[in-house]
Order: sequence, then structure tokens, then C-alpha cells
Amino acid sequence: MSIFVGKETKLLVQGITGRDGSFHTMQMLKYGTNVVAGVTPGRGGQKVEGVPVFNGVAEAVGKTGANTSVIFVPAKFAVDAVYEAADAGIELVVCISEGIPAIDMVKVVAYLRDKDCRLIGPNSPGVVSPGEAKVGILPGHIFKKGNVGVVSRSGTLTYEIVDQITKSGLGQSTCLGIGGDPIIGTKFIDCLELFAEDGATEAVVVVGEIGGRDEQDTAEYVKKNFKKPVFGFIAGKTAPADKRMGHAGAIISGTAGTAAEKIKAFEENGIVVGETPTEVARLLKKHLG
Amino acid sequence: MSIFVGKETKLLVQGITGRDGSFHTMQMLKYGTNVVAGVTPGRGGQKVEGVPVFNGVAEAVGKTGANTSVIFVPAKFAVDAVYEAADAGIELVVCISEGIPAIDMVKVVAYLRDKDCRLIGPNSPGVVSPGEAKVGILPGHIFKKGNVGVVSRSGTLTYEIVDQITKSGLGQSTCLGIGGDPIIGTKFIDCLELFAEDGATEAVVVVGEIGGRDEQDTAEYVKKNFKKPVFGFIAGKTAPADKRMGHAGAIISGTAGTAAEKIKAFEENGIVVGETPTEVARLLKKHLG
Amino acid sequence: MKVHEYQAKEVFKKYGILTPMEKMCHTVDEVIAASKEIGIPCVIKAQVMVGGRGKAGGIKLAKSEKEVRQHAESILNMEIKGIPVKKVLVSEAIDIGSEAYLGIIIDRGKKKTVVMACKEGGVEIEEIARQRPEAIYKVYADSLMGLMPHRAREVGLFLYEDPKVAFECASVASKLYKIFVDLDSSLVEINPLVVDKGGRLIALDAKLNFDDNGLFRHPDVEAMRDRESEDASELLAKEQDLSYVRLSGNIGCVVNGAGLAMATMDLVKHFGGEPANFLDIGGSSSPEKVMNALRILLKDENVKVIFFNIFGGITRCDDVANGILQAKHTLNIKHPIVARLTGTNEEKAMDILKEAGLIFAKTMDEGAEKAIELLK
Amino acid sequence: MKVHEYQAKEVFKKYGILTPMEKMCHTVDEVIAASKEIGIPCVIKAQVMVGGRGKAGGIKLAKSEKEVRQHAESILNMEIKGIPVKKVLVSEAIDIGSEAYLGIIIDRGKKKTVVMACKEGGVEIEEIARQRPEAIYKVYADSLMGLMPHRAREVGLFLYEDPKVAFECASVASKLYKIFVDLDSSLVEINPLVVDKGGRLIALDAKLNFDDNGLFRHPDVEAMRDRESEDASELLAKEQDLSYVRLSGNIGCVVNGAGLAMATMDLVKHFGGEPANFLDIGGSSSPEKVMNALRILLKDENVKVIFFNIFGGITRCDDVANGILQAKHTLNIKHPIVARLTGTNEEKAMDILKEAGLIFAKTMDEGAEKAIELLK
Repeated sequence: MSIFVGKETKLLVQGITGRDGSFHTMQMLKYGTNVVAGVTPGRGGQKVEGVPVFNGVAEAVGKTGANTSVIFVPAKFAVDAVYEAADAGIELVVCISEGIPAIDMVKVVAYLRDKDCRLIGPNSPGVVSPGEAKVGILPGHIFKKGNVGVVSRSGTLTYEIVDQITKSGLGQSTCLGIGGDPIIGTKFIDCLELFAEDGATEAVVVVGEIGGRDEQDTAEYVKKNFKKPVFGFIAGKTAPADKRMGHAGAIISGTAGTAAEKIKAFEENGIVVGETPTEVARLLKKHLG
Repeated sequence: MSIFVGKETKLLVQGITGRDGSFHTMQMLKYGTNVVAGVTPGRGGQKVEGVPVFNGVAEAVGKTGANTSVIFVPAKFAVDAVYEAADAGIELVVCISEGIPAIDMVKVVAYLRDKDCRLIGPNSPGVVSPGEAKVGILPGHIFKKGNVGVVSRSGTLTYEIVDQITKSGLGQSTCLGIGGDPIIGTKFIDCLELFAEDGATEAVVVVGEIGGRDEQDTAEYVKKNFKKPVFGFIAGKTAPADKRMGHAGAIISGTAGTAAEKIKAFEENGIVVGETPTEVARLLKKHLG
Repeated sequence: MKVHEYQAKEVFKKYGILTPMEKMCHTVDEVIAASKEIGIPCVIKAQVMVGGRGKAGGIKLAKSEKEVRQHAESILNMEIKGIPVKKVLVSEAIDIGSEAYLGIIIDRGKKKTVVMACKEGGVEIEEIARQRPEAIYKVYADSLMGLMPHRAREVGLFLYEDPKVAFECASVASKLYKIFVDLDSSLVEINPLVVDKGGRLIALDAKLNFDDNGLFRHPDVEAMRDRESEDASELLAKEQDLSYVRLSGNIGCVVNGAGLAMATMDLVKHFGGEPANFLDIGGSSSPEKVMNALRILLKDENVKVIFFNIFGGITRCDDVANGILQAKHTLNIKHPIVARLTGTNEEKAMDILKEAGLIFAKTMDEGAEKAIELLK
Repeated sequence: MKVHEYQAKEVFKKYGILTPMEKMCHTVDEVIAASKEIGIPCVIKAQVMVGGRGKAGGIKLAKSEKEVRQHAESILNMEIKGIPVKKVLVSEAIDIGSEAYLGIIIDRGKKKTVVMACKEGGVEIEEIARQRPEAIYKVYADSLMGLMPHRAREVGLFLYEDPKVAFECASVASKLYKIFVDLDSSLVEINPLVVDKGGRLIALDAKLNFDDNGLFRHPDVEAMRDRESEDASELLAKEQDLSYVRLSGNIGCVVNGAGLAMATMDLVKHFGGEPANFLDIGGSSSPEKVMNALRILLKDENVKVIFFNIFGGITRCDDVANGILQAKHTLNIKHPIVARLTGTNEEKAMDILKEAGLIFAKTMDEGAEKAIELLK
């Protein structure tokens, strides 16, 4: 069992003929993901790693039954790619592209409200349900099938934590990065709602960072609604106030959004916080045996 | 019984302090309509014919419980008035204003799709449920409570036909003008769906005119779905091809949209067509006794 | 409102759509000068706002200077469907590879803006729409988001197999859509859209109509109006907030509301008469408006009888009555007038008109019959 | 990206928002000349992009020519929060009737653009937000339709009782919203928005920040960047698609990914060390990028040890290894380097770095500890 992606995923790669698109198509195929189609306008009829390429998503969906898409197109065109996927009836769009202006995302989110389409990202590293499917750029070899759900605002920090979990002997049900941008399609709570229903998930790790108040909201939600044990990690304890740390998710505005506040919110609401990635894995292991 | 407006209508007049707004507020009050509020931004606190004026629709709804609004503001601001009404939770908006650009209406219609708000018009003369409520500019004295539903694309032509119906001894359940513009909120079929459910309505008169293919669609709908007798009239038999006749609803494109075509569609689908307004009333009278 | 091909193309150019090298000319000399600039062969095209110019001989290819003169002379002396040709467009002769159709209108049924594409260009699209509707590919714009890029590409890929041309076409479609929305257009059309032998996508012809309701926010569009090409009375009426269309009969009709005005014409015809016009004095009227309406009506010398059919709602019958009275005196109207005024303030109207020597009617049937009677 | 008050006001003016008569000056002489043009009394305002200018003495009212000179001299020789004042704005002294706050940001939680209004202007809005959030009135823009007119009026009517001023304020809110959307702003703010004694609505101060992700489509905004006011290394990093923030420690960190970079700093601190910087080399890297990163890192003379923490996903460890190797030779790096490279192509990376004399670490814990160890 898993959330978002799994054996039933029929994946379409938007921007499949690009450098990243083609490389990760190969990686995803290697992992066993059912990649059924690719789209690059004007490249219809070609093949990439044996996957047929179409000019548009609607055509690709019509001919292959794709239900999930992953977007590798440059930021400038990524928003249009999301619209195209949503219009074509894709149920889940995972947007890897980074650098999308926030005001564009505000429109995307509003547009998707009426559609039967969930967006993960942008600036997401993707979603992996170990042993079932890998959608995105997360390195497949660090995952192991298991019962820990992992959701994170980061990319590589997620790998680090997953790697530690796997090395501790545990495995993951589903692991995803929701993206660190200010406006994203899917938030921590959306993921927790699904993890709550997922039989395979016995504990969840939430990897947050400074900026915004998503972690605080999540903490309150966990206390009120979430029955499974949750473990947390917050990056940015040493980040100076009012400094941008690499991406838009990492701005501290005044005291709101500091690591200290978030850790406090986690701890007060029953989320066990690890000081370091290693400690997160250790705490998990102790709990789940 | 009636459709759209009735005893439960709590009316808000947008543009109440204007020349037309204030005149027709008086007329509607005289008719017995429950006019509870008016809106003119910047005139909050005043009264028109005893009706309190507010600066915004949300405030007016909050303080008076208005559920229906009628718009008398100039074309330039009418679209914003519709948005404001819809945002404030008004259930039925009757837009009297004429001269709204079609492209603005395309947006309005799209915006309203998600809201729980029906728009009648623009360029509508209004809706009257005789003996219950009058919303708009239709002259109240021509109506009589009865069992004929009247729906029309015109203004004064509607009065003419209603007048004939009343003089023949029959009365109306509800009568409305849906507006002659290319893009309108409520079409013939929408009205027929409600007339079908309305216990007080025993027959319906559909008053169409040249341009578009709404009458043809309506005729097909009537044949398939509508059980009550329908009578029809089409204006524009003498209109020359490709000439604009006063408003945008009255353009003939090629042969599509001619009066002859529409009359044929009506007759082939069981709608009894009167040659003149008088004849419509006569046919109705004959049928309903 | 409509504009000429050359005006539409000026708009197209401003939006970055490729059009042939062209020059608008009024005289044969100007045409000859233009042909030297543009090069021979060139195409000479009558600028009139009616369809079927080609069939009427209003579009000619000139292969020599002699032919340039010949065609310029013939076209500038031509009438097309009764309209004298006063302007011609001298246009670069394009080496055509393929022809297609591309247009945008608002679909009333779907209440959305629709881009229409057809692989057959240069033919009458209405004909195709009737006979083989499946040959027209329709792509709807999102009403709030506009014509999204993937939708524009869909249009391009339908028309052209070569992705380069297809994407160029997508860009043209997006620009057309922008014109449509920016300028409150009611129709924008390229027919034919051609690919020349060099693979360039060119708007060989251009059609651009505007939504009259949108003109108030586009003085630049209003400035394009060719007053010469419109009926003077109809234009005058429009400026006075009236709506007038001249017909060929002899019973002048003055009515409030477009639907009732049409029904009045229909009724005159029904009883055996011939309406001279459509004239809608609109919603809220004033005595001046009625005066203006009569001034316009009386320019038509065919008019023998005047039939007022007013159903007062927002229009007040006393306003109309005052207008009639004033007009009768000021304009010294001798025509018999049949007046049917009912509704708001109808009694006041009767009082005003009592002494005016009008023929009254209680119903529109009676009014129409009396008007016809008076002609005998 | 941030711009100065005077630049923000230039944008405001372009959008029709009223601002005081003003002139930006670099020298005392320029200030004196400007004060003659603008009139005395006038206000002299330090142009630095940090908060608390007023408290720091960076904003002064000059009532005489003597005071103009005094204040100009003092402010132009001032440092505010460590930043030297190089520009001042000479501003018309406004006769203030009332002060309010008006700002626009994106609400992450609601995923919408929000207009914030507060009847108390000229004070720190963050303070009010914390202490009395109910004093801030929020109006959300529709994400597809924009800030609708009735929403803008709501803002105006909240702030002002006089309908004339309220509607003027609605118009200012609409213009601010247009600036926000047109320019990919992340914050636009007027604090205080004042009504002067003559009833005019004036933006007395202006703040305008931009979404870095949107800069690619606004070369005009990019052109406003005050390079002097930004850290040279951070700016250089940005231009090379790196993200660098200098801190005060001595362990230089090179990491891929912002979250992992922060976690790495945190870990160094956790084990008792002091990180010298945040440095994210981003998603897909190349040897050149690693070279550039090291060049920037080494400008900081506090750096004693370099700690590479790379978790290869889209980043390939061999690319990073090649970069380290090249940099070590080209830049002649003598600093000890601790390398923790794991993930995509980690074996290749090991092969490349085998002979390079680096200290390897298998985990980030081990890497951090070794880096700290090396300092002893």
C-alpha cells in the first residue's frame, strides 16, 4: 500500500526529451515505474528510452491512459504544463521544475480547485512508493519498502533522512517532497490525511524548515486528528533572521517561522523531534522496533 | 406559486440612487415587492423611498438578509455589480443594464459557474410573478395572476404579449425577459426547467427573435422533455439578412438564425406559433379556456 | 462595427502577425506608384465591407504595369453589391504553398470564445460550416485564463504537420485571441492564412468586426470607422442613441424596443403593408429623442405614413407625445401619423395629443391596419 | 530583491499613486540644491534597505537651510545597522492629517494575494500583527480575476469614513495590486499612507520587494538593483546560480539543496563547530559550478576548513568530484577538505578523488565531526 503513486500509476513525463527529462525517465523505468508516455510539443512520434513521445498531453492520455504526470520543463513553461495536464484529466501532477514565480502559482492553485487534479510541488523532488513506483528525481537506491511515511519540504535533506531510516533497518511506505516554495499544491496536512488512511503506514516523519507557518499548522492538526506516531525534523536552527536561505520557503519574517518556534510547536503537540537526521532515524527505530 | 421571484424575495437594488434605480424602486414598492435594501457606494446611510442605502452588497446582505438583487448601474460598472452580488451570496441577480460588452459577459458567466448565484440578463426587463413580486422595469399594471409562464428575449414585445394575454382573460404565473444580448446568464431552457416544476404554470409562451439558435435548441428540448403546452412567437420575419436590428441578439448570420428557421423548428417540435402577438393570446385562450 | 481589410491588417501587424507588403490607395496614380514600390506582379484588392469581392471582380492579379493600370481603373470604377469602390489595396503577390482558415468568435451556446480552424482556406467558411461542420476544428479559450498555450498549439498542430509551422500558427492564434479580447472584437478572421513557398505563415486577408457595446473603451477603434461606407441615416441614428435600419416600404415605424420594432414591421407586412424601416427609440426616451427619430425617418422620401407603436415601461408615453407634438410643429410634418401609445403615463399622452390631429389606435393590430388604410 | 524607497516611489508614480515632491541626492551640495527646489521645511531621509531608519536618526525634518546642511551632513556620514548611507531622499514636508498602513503580500496559507490595511500608520506592522491582529483588515484578491473593484472599495471604506477619500484609497489599492502582479512583487507597502490637510491621499513612504523567481521577466526591475547595497559574494553567487549567505564561523560548507545546507550548518553547530556560510550549489551541478562555489567560499578569510556534504540525486557526485579536483589545482587550495559524497555516481567520485588528499566521510555526522576535529 502507498499514497499518491503505486502499481496503478501510469506515468507521463512532460518535457521527456530534455536533459533532465530523459535522464530521469531512464531512472524511473529502471526503478520499475510504469512510464507510459512522454510529451514534448513538436517531438510527437519520437521515442525516449522506448517510451512514445506525443505533442500534447490530451493526445498522450487518449492513447496511453496515463493518470499521473511528472513535469521537467523549464520554470518559464512549467505552469502551462500543469494547466495542460489538468485539462487533459491527469489526476496527479508532480512538478519538479523550480523557479516558478509565486504569482503564477497563485493562479495555478485557483485553476486546479475546480479540476479533479492534485498537484505536488513545484520544486518537488518527487514521490516514491518503494517497490512500486518512483516519480521524480529522488535516488531510488536509498529506499526500502516499509511502514514509515516521509513528507518533507526539502529535496536532498529528504534523501539524507530516508537514507538514515533505511540504514536503521526500517523502510518507507511512501516518501515525498512537497517543495519549499511559498505556494505549493499539496501541503503537509494533505499528506497526513492520506497517510492516516493508508494501511501500510505506521508512523510518519515530517521534515520541515524555517519560514511560513506550515509546521505549526501541521502540529495542531496532528494533535487533533492524527492517530499514528509522528516524528519531526526542522532545518535552519542556525539561519540568521531575515536572511534568505536558498529558496523562497526559507525566509524568516521577524520571529514568526523560526526553527525554535516550529520545534516548540512540534513538541507541544506530540511530535517527537530529532536534533539531527541521525537522531530522527534512531527515535523512529526505537519506536517501531 | 412562481419561479425566480415571489413572496420570499428580499430585494436589493444596486444603483438605487440613480435616476432609473430610484424610479423603479418606487414602482417595485408600489407593486408590493419586498425591497429591503439599496446599494450605491459612497451613499451608505441615505434612504431612497424609505429603503436604506448601503456602501456595499455584503454589508447590505448582512444587515437585511437580501437574497435577490436587481442592477440598474451603467453598463461600464454593471459587471462589477454582478461580481459584488455573487460574492456577497445573493442567489438571484437580475441585470437590467444594457450595453455590456460580450467579452465581459463571457467572464461573468465563467465566474458565476462556481457560485450559488443565478444571473438573469443583462439587458433584461426583469421578472414578475403577478401578485407576489416585480423585479425590474416591466410595467406592473399589465399583469394578472394566472397560470401562463412567459419567457422572452425582448422587453417591450413581452409587455405587448402579456397585455394581450391579460386582456384575453388569462393571467401569468411568472413572466421574464432573459435579455437579447449574445451572452446571457439564463436561457429559455433554464426557464422551462423551472416552469416544468412549477405547479402554478399550466402553459408557457416563448417569445423569440432572429439571431442565434436558442429557439432551435429550445424547440428540441421541448419535444424531448417538456410536458406542458408551449406557445411561441418569433419577431423579425421582415428583417433583411445580415442587418443588425437594434441589439446584438438580432443579427442574422447567413441563413442560420432567420425567423423562418425558428418558426419551422418550433412547429416541428410541437410548439404552437402565433403569427401576431394577438394570435398568440387567442391560441392560448383557446387551449386553456 | 466593421473595418476594411487594410485596417484589420494594420491591427494584425501591430500584434506581430505577418501580412503581405501592402499599400492602400485612392487613385489609379497612387496604385501605379505603389506597384513600383511593392513590385510587379502584385494584387489589387477592392476595399469594400461586403463579402464576395473576388467573385465580383474586385480582386485582380496584375502581371505588368499595363495590367496594374487596367485593373486599378476597372476596380476603382466598380460597384460591389451597390457599394462604390473608393479604396484599393495594392498587395505583394505571395507564392502560396497552402491555404487555411483561422477565426475567432464568441460561441453563444457555450458562452465561450472559440478559435475555429479549417484546412481549407480562401473559401466561404459559412458554407463549410453548413455542409461539413466536421471540417472545422474548434478550440475553446478558458474564459478566465484566456487561450492557453497548449490550446493554441492544438490549433497549430491541427492545421499543420510541420511542428515549426504549427507552432508559428499557435503563436498567430494567440495573437488573434489577444486582438479579440483587447479590442472587444466580435469576429477576427484570417481567410486565407497561407504558408508561402519559403515556409512563412502570412495573413493574406483579414477581417475584423467589433462589438458595438465595447466601443466606448476603444476610441482608437472608433477612429477607424469609415463613415463613407455606412448609411448616413443609420450612423446619425446611432450617434443619437437610436437604432435605425432603412427598408424599402412606405410605412415609417417608430417603436420602443428592438423586439417590438421587429414585431411591428412583421405586423405591417402581415396586414399587407410594407414597412419603410426599423426604428428603435430605445429604453428611456425624451421628447428630443422622438424629434431626432422623426428627423431621420423623414429623410426617406418613400415614407408616406408614420406609425408610432409605443409600449411604455421605462419609456413614458407623455415624453413620446411631447416629442411628436414638437416635431409636428418644428419639422412641419404633413404625413398622417397613427399613434398607438400604451403603458406608463398613457392618459397624460392622450391629453397632450388630443388636439394634434393624430389618428389613435388602441392596439398594434389596429394601428397597423389604420396605417395601411391611410395609404389607399 | 529589494529596492530603495526612492525607487519604489518612482514605480508608484508611474502607476499614478501620489507621492511627495522628492529628489534623490548623493552629496550635501545636492541636498541643499534640492531643498531649494522642493522648499524648506523638507525631510531628509537616508536611503538604506533596512528597517528602523527613523529610530537610528536617518530621517530628519529640516526647518532652515542651516538645518538642511546639518542633517545632510550627519545622515550622509551615518551607518545604519552597519550599512553606510550613500543616498538620501529630500522630500516635501507634508502637512499630515492622518496616517494609515496599506500593503500587499501573498498569504501562503490561503494561497492567495492579500491586501492588508490598518488605521495605524507609520508604526511597525509586524508588531501590530503580533499584538493586535484584529487591527489589520485583510481583503483577498480573486486569484483569477484580480482585486475586484468592490474589494478595493472595501479596503477604502475600512480606512476612511469620507467616501471621497475612501474611493481614492480604493484606487490606490487597485494600483498597488497592479504593481504587485505586473512586477512579480513579493511585498508592496505604503507606510504611512497619509491624508494631508488638503484631503489628498499621499504615499509618504514606499517599500517594494520582488520575487526573485519572477525577475527573469522584468529586466527593468533587475536594472533597479543597487549592487552596492548587496553583499558582493552573495550577488556573485546568485549570478552563478548558486545561493550563498555569509555567516561568522570558520567551517566553510558546500552542500546541494537548501534544506540539506541548513541541516548541515545546524549539524556543525550541534557538534560544537561554527559554520562560515550557507552555500547551496543547487540541483544539477557541473564541475564549473563547484569551482565557482569554492572561489566565493575562499573570499571569506575566516574559513579554515571546507566541508562538502553532497547527497547525489539529480546532482552527480562525479561532477562534484571533478570540480573539487579542478579547483584544488587551479585555485591552489591549501585548506583541508572533508568530503562526504553519497548517492548518484558516488563510486566514480571516489575514484576521481582517491589521490587528491581529501578527508572522506561516510555520513554527514562523521563529516561534521571530522571538520571540527581539523580545527583543533
